[in-house]
Amino acid sequence: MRGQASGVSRLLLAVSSVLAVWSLPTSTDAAELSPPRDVQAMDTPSDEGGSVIVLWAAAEEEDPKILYQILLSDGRTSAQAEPGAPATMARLVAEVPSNSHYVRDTRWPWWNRPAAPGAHLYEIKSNKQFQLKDGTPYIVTVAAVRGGERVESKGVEAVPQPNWINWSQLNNLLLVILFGGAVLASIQKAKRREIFLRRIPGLDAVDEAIGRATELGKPILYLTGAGDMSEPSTLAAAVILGRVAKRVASYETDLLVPHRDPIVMAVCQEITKQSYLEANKPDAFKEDSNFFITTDQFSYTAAVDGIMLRRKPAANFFMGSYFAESLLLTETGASTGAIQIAGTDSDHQLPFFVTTCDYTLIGEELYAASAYLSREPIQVGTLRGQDIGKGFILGIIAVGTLLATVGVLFQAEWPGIILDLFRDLK
Amino acid sequence: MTFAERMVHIDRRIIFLVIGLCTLLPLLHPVGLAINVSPEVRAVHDYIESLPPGSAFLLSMDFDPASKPELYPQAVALLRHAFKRNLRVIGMTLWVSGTGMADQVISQVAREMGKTNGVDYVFLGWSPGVGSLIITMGQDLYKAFPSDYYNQPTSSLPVLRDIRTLRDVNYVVSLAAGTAGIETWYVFGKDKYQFELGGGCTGVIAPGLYPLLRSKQINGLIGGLRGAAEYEVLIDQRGLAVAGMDAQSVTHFAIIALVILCNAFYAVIRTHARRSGQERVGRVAEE
Amino acid sequence: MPFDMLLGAWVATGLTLFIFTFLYEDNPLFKVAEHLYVGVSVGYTIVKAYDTVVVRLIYEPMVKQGDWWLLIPLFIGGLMLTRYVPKITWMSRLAFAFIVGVGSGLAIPRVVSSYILKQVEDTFRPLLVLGETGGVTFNFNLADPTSNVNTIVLLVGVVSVLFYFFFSIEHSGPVRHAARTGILFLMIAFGAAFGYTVMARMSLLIGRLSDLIQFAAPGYGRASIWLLLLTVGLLIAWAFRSPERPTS
Amino acid sequence: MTFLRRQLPLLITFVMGVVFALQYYVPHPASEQLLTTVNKWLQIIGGFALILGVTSLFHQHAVKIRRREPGWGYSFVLYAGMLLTVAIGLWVNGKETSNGTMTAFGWVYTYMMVPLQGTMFAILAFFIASAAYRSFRARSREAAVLLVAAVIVMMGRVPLGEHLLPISGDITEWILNVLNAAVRRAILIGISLGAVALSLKIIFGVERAYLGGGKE
Repeated sequence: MRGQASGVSRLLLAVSSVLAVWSLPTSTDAAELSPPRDVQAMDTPSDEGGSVIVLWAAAEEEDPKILYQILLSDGRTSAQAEPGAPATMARLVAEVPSNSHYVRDTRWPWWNRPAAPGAHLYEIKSNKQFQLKDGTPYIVTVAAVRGGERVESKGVEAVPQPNWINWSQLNNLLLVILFGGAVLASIQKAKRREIFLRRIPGLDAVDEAIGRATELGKPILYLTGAGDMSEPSTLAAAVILGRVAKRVASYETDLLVPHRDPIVMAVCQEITKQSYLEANKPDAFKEDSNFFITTDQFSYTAAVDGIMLRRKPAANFFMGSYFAESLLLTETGASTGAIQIAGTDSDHQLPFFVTTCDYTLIGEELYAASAYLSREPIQVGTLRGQDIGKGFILGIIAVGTLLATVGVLFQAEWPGIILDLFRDLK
Repeated sequence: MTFAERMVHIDRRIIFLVIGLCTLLPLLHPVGLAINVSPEVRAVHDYIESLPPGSAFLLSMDFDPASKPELYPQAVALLRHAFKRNLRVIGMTLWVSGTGMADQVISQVAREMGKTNGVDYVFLGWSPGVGSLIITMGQDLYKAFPSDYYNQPTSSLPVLRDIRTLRDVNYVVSLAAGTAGIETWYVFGKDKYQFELGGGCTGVIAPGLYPLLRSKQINGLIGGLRGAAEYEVLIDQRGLAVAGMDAQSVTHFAIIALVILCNAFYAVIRTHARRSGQERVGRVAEE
Repeated sequence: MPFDMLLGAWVATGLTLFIFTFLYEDNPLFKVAEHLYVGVSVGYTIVKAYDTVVVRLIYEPMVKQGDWWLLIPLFIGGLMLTRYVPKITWMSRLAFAFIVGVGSGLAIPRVVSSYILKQVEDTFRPLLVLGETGGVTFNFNLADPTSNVNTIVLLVGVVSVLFYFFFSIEHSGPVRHAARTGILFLMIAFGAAFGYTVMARMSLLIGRLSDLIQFAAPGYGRASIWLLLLTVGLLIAWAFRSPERPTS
Repeated sequence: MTFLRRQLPLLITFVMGVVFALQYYVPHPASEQLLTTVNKWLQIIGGFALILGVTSLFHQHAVKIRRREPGWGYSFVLYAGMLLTVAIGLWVNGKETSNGTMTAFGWVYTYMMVPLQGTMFAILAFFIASAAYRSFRARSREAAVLLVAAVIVMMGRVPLGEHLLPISGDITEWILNVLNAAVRRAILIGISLGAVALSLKIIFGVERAYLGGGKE
């Protein structure tokens, strides 16, 4: 019986874990190859369940000719196994070279590592062939194989569980808190004393554009982009619309705001109304200055191009996020001779705005614009907070590059302690 | 206004006309500028070349009208090659929205090459299921498609004689604009039913498919309009794609020429302005 | 050829040509195509919204599976419609608050992960590499994006462009130089992206023109040719009828 | 009443914001479930919002027709296009195909939506050329750099360019992979900080412009 079991395992077929455990003491004939030591299995930490990890110590000599096999069997049946009952088959999950799959190569950062970096780790996940059920115990066995020799460890039990916190993402949370703190502190500071803001040329032009439209008696066209209300660029566009609308109201110029998203339209109606109230021109407010066209990209573009050609606005504002329609809008606008001011965080469309508009707020400048226009401490303070964030990142990039270089120079692992803090961990 | 000033502020409709003509003329009369053939396109060509006449070639046109500019020329080139080699051609699609177009391309090329529907080729159309459809085809082709696009029972078609399952198909090429497409054919069909698989795709998704090529999961890859043009060069039938690449070359150079011209005129204006002491032009331009 | 395909070819060709007349000037043909396009696209959106939202997301789970939790989004959605009732318009704000709140919450950790940490992590590259023989070397290969020399170029680019985006410090002295370098980097990148996009845009035109060429075949009743003549004729007639003001 | 009007929206934003920010750090399937549910909810709410949009569109064009504004006749074209599409679409239950053949709704999509969309998109080919002509002028050092980069990349992309200037292909690759990557990275970092700051401010009720509030 025992002899048979080791014969089966030599053929690398699925083996009974129970029999495999029994067969251990007798496999002394494989004297040179020692079984994997300190085998531990546990639920994968910080995961959504359906997976377990197995850990074992590295052997003294690890050579790609030696392979490790990871075997898994359903734990329940082995625990209840009665003598003579057919043992469940252990399935071969993986066969890996012995100089691979170290803890240090895995996705876990140092603060969430399940074992020392030099140990071996293999993660067993559900896949198409078999499912690991949460709450069910499984038996994991690790075997070392060299040519025809094969030795197995004792089976160890693990129960996959979903976890409530992903500790690996702690760095993400910490950065959010740190950055949030910097922003809030800067806002407080801005309330106490004035903070310097550099000139943003595009914004000086906003007044000029509105003034020109008033002189010519032509309307102003303002687009809020393709995004919905949850995108920061749309929010920034809506905030800037508020400031623009306030000035437009005091000049009593016509404002046209065609929309692609009905919710953004509704929000912008509220904002515009408020701006007219603040400018003491509630009567001049027209509900239909914000209007909806369609959610479809190119029919919206065709309609807005039509508006540009027929109403001939003196100033076109393109704020928010944009896609391929950007150039269709700005080239048509340019052909009507309007002053064009764009602001977008869609980096892929920036080349077209920069080349065809009179002024372009590049990326973050869009968010800065509302601060610049209002000069409110909250907005200015936020900008200051963002600058602190950028300064921090610049510092990190310098330190990180230095540490990475030191790591190569001295073949050291300790720089990883800091580098891990800025890794995107899943 | 000097001549240079007038040229700088040229009516943009003239530029539109230039671009329109630079695209249209090469399309009508391809010049066939030299195109280097890449090994991944050659691989698909050589495999079809190596198949004995009468082998079964399945072309799955997994794209919709939006990707027509790139994949339609690929389909035409592949079909021409397959018909020329007298392969038995089986057409189908995994994208329901592309059914009409797929039918159109296969019947058009067949007419051009003098092939008969049902004898030399068949268009199976579309059937639901994607992955499970491929599995059903692997078990029984006649069950997956009891009748072809024109409602002829598949089991009695001469072209499908001895082709009961995907195992009897020698070469499958999927022209994909996304998923379902090349990966679907690989995952559900290739290894299980032992046919060779090739691919064609849009320029956008090509980079993502190179790993499949490197790991030999597909034996070749035709990427975008450029790939189609290379294939046309290989079968020596310069068509839409070569013409398209010509049009690309010509329009790119037309734009470059326009930019150079514009800068030349601009330089003339600037030297002129500087000579007459008007610094304004330059100053305004600094902004 | 089946009648629906033939008709389709004629309609598609006609609409294509009508839209292209926009390149000449705004004119009634373009206006017809534009308004039809907006109408059809809104209609299409309505039908799709009916199919996905009303049938698949509301009716089926609620009536067939008894998922009554869906009353909550129905209620929130309903709040949005209070905009039509002047006295309780404010209630629509609750709906906006919900949407914007969820959106902001979702954004924070995901933006930090994929746009800040991911980008910063990729910038941490050693300035030296281990040579094949074990010694430390500097890789000068420009063609390899991960070589040391390109790492330095990348660093200079990232740092200088970030300097350009400093708002609360004056751009003078060394900061000014850094920011100016940043602008140069920005301009090169924009120029390159512009040049790179030309090909994609030309492909679109090639696609449309190949369709027109295809529909000019006798099999389609030479749709493109007849419709082109018609379009040009109509444009000429329109230009003669309104010589003064092309657009009303 | 002021609580309902002023504080309740802020409270809702705060709770929703905090819950869905923390959701990211919870790997448990329940958290995934929460996310899918709220996504479905948002889709449903979006459906309601469409009513707002369509009403606005109807209203605009009704006003145009009533006031006999210039071009009011086109508003009828829009109505006709919309109503016919809706009627056809509902007739076939919103399916473009049934049993592998195209429905009338599919026909509208294939022969009207697709060519209209494709043609509008294709107009970009003309505009990209006119934009290049108009703005690629060596007015300043920055403009010159932009112009040169664009021309080199255009050369490097087409067979003729590679033929005439063989190195242009390699330079193109280098500019795109190194210089462009650096710039995009810096822009992304900047934008992301701005986006996170804005989201934080919204959650903590510091920024409330989206409620039409302005300063309060």
